[in-house]
Amino acid sequence: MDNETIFEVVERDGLLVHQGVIRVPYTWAAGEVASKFYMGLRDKKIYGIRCPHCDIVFVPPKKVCHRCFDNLTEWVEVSDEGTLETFTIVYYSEPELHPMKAPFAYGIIKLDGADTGITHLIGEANLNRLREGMRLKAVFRDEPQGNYLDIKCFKPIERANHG
Amino acid sequence: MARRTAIVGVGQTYHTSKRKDVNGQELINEAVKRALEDANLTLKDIDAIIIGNMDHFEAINYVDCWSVDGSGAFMKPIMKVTTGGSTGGTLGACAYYHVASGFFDVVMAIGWEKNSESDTQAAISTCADPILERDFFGGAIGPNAAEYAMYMKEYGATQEDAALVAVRDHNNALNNPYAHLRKFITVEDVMNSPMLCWPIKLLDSCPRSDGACAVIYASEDRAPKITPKPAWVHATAVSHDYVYFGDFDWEAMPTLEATATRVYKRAGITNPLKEIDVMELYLPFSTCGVIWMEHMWVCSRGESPSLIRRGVFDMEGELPVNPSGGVLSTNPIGATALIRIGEAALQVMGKAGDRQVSNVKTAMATAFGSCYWFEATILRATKP
Amino acid sequence: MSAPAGRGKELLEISSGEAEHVYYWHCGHYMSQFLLGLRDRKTILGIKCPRCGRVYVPPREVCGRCFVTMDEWVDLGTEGYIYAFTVVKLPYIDPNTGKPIKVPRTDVYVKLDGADTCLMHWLDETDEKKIAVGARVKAVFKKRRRGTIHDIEYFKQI
Amino acid sequence: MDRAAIIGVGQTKYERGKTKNFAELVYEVVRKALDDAGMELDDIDNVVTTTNDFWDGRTIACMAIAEAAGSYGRDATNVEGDGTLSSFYGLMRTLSGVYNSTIVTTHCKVSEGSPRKLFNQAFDPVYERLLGLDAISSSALQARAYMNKFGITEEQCALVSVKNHRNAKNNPYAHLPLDITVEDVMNSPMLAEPIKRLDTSPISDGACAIIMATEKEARRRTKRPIWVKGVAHCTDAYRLGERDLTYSSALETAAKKAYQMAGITDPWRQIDVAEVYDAFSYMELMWYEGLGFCGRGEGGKLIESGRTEMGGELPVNPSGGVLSAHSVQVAGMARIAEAVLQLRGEAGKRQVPGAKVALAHGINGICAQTHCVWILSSEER
Repeated sequence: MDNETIFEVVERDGLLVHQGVIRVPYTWAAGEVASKFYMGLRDKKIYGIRCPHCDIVFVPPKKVCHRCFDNLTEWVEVSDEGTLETFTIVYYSEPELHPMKAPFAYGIIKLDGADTGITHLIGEANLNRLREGMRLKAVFRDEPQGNYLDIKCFKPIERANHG
Repeated sequence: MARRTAIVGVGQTYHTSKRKDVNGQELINEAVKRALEDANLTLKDIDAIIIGNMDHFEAINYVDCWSVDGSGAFMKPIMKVTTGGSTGGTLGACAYYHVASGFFDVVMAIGWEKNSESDTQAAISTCADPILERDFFGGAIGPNAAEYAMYMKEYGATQEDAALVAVRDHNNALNNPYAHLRKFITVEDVMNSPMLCWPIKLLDSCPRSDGACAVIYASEDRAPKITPKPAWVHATAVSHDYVYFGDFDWEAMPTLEATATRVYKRAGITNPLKEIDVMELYLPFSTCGVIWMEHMWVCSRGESPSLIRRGVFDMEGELPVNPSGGVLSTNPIGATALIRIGEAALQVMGKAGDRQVSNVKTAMATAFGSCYWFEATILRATKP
Repeated sequence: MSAPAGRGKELLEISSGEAEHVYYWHCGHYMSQFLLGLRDRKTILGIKCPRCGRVYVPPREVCGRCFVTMDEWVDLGTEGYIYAFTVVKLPYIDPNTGKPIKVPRTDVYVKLDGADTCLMHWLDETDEKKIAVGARVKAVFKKRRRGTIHDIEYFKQI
Repeated sequence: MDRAAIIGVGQTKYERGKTKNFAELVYEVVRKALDDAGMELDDIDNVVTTTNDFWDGRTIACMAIAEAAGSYGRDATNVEGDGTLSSFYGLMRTLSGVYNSTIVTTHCKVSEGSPRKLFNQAFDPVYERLLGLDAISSSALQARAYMNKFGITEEQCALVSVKNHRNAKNNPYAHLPLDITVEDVMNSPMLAEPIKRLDTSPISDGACAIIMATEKEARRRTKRPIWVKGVAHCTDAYRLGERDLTYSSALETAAKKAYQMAGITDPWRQIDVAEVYDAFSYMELMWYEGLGFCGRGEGGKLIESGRTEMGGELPVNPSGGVLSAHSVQVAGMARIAEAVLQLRGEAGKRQVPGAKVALAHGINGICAQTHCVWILSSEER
């Protein structure tokens, strides 16, 4: 019976601190809508869903419009390019959370054809040159796994004739 | 001055073991839409929303905020309540106080769980104190099993008495299209099902389900305009105890007795067996359906088995219990107790379909959480 | 435009992988004393309410019934009786490890002599027929103790 | 709305690494609130606790504090969310006609878990969670969106941090009283552009409790009830890409409703002191705008004007605010407790002279998706 589950016991001023852990694994159902979105990414296509009532194209797609509460069924392919609305460059390190090594950037990108922003990583970029309004393009993961990181990141679009 | 409050709409999902076709928000949305449809309301009519579940089943922090796409809380007030298995009772009470206080006129309570998304027992065992009890908590079945073992010894009850409760609830579920387990069973089936913890067997215990339930509460002014026969809330009550699992006295069930006593007093009930027409009880094990009737003052100590054998709590009996099939047939944990309230309301409103008990004037719903947290609600067809 | 082409109605699931959350739980002023009692004195400490006389184990600061601070420590020794037990046969995921627990395992509620509440622990017997509610039990301590509840290795029937 | 009053408050000192466990912290503040109200637990007929299964590291976290909160034998319930929300539920129960007096507790030991990882659990597991966003990085997206749109400068945000840490020196409960300059903030390590270390709030442990009572009960118990004049909460869209990150409509909606209940048409004239949930320095500027203290995009100019400093016309966060003590889930209720002390004239060195009407504000979720606004007054009418 060596099921000792407390890693470390620290005694300080006659009081104890136990270092413990919770490791419960989860499997979340993506549902039909998100599944379709991820299947699109396999083909390097980004799908949104349109609310005809509110005339909003949601990317990523969702089943119900939060504004009018109608079920959404009108799938729309949007561009893999878009405009950077806001971003941040992260300097601290949180290896268990961060898919990239600091410094790296997060951004909210409005893809051409979409009305909502997609929150994602910005990569393959000179971080010092990130600006609101700049154009970005999706970089797809080579071997899709059916999750949000099947878009690896968004990268700046190099203007054809700059410099 | 308290405002009178009634339930005016109920919606739930078709509960099942695993819903792969919807994520959590979408599951919630199904129940919400059905409740709105039931009350013939639109989302615009809802002034505030309350949602609840148990975090460690799905690992979503700030569920109230996350839920917006499903719950409809965009630019509305929403808050989250949670008390474990009793969450649904806590939700119903919270919706009631939202209206009774005068702050809101029409309020929706939503309970949900996707138990398929984690290992239910792993998640549940994190409710035990991490330093002293977590490693020794393999579930609530042990105390319940010991409780029934002692009860059998003291009052001459049998395992078959508990099996009768299981048979009643499971077979009632055949009349409920929303129930998760809908299969005809016999006492022999229960007795022959695998022993989990003597004397509790597999068919004596509840399943784990994916599901959601939404219940709409409305003020005195609004309720009669929404539905001709609202289910009026006459009383709610809660009692709970203990910090550690080892604290509770489950032979005396003081929290259930306190809850029952309080809710009867608030609703003016002196003889529950005679005055209540139907009960939707949160019975996690069939054995609870034997013993707890006594702690709820439905009959005196040791008398429950004979009432069960006589069919007093069957559909055609004097006090039908769990026409819906109860927790033994459906258990999306954060929704389970709200389903009890919703089902009790449907009975009062006369909208329970094939599971309708005739002429229900007073209904009672209970909730049970793993910290022996009991909640109870009394609904009536007449105004308080 | 209709649904994205190809691959039919595949339904995906997202996995958390081996996610974990580390906590540094402070045992506080009462539980620490209890754990030090196990570690240093191989004894189980309870605490008594000055008003109602109820003896709580594990010890804590406040008696919920009387809402008074408790400070009378009681040495409960190491023996008591089985109040309830469960032989866990289905291997659920241990939330501490993310791996299935070893079964069978007997979880036991021990009513220690002189206590009004139960202490939870394991029993070294997993054959249900050999365990009785009401049976006398005794705590078996580990040799190497560090101030956790596992300083008691298990309880055994006397 | 019928009248209810706050008649007792209790707070711990906020600090990192408190040695008391959850129950011991809650017992401390419940005892303090009861003593403050001159009551015993027997005088209380129902209890609302506030817990979070992630921060507390256990599910059904309310179990751990049941005895300490006084729940035994009483009608009890439990909210998961900011303390302003659980307090609102406590107020509803108080006004429901079922109870006379309600105690509401909240506690959090942020130092015991991994705050960034626990906050990441607020993101949708089906979509964005894998990005690894947390409170700092998501708020940085909001901060930049807001600052870029209106030309708010990092120095203007830094002024909030300077003001609030300085105010905290007058608050014995505060975790981080500091004498700092705008330069100090600007020179502090960059965490997630534009948020620097001194733009963020500390990791604090603590607890808070308040006692509410019906008008009748309040008059019977105390000569100095603090009346609740208005409360409202409101929630925005979930996904960041679906919100206007530069302006909080949810706060505007909540504030307007609370103001309407309280009969407030001109906050500058009618509110004497405000305690707002400034988890990051930029937030206080955005909340000025949502609360109608200034127009859209004018938060930067308002902090520069000094009108929200101690001695200004409407001091904001005399306590030092959340930047000086951030015990998640407690921080909103602490705002209410501080407002009560101000209105009683018991706020010590942080007292705003003659304060009669106070605003308290709480937030919940990612980038303050939910806001809750309270208006309190020492005057009956």
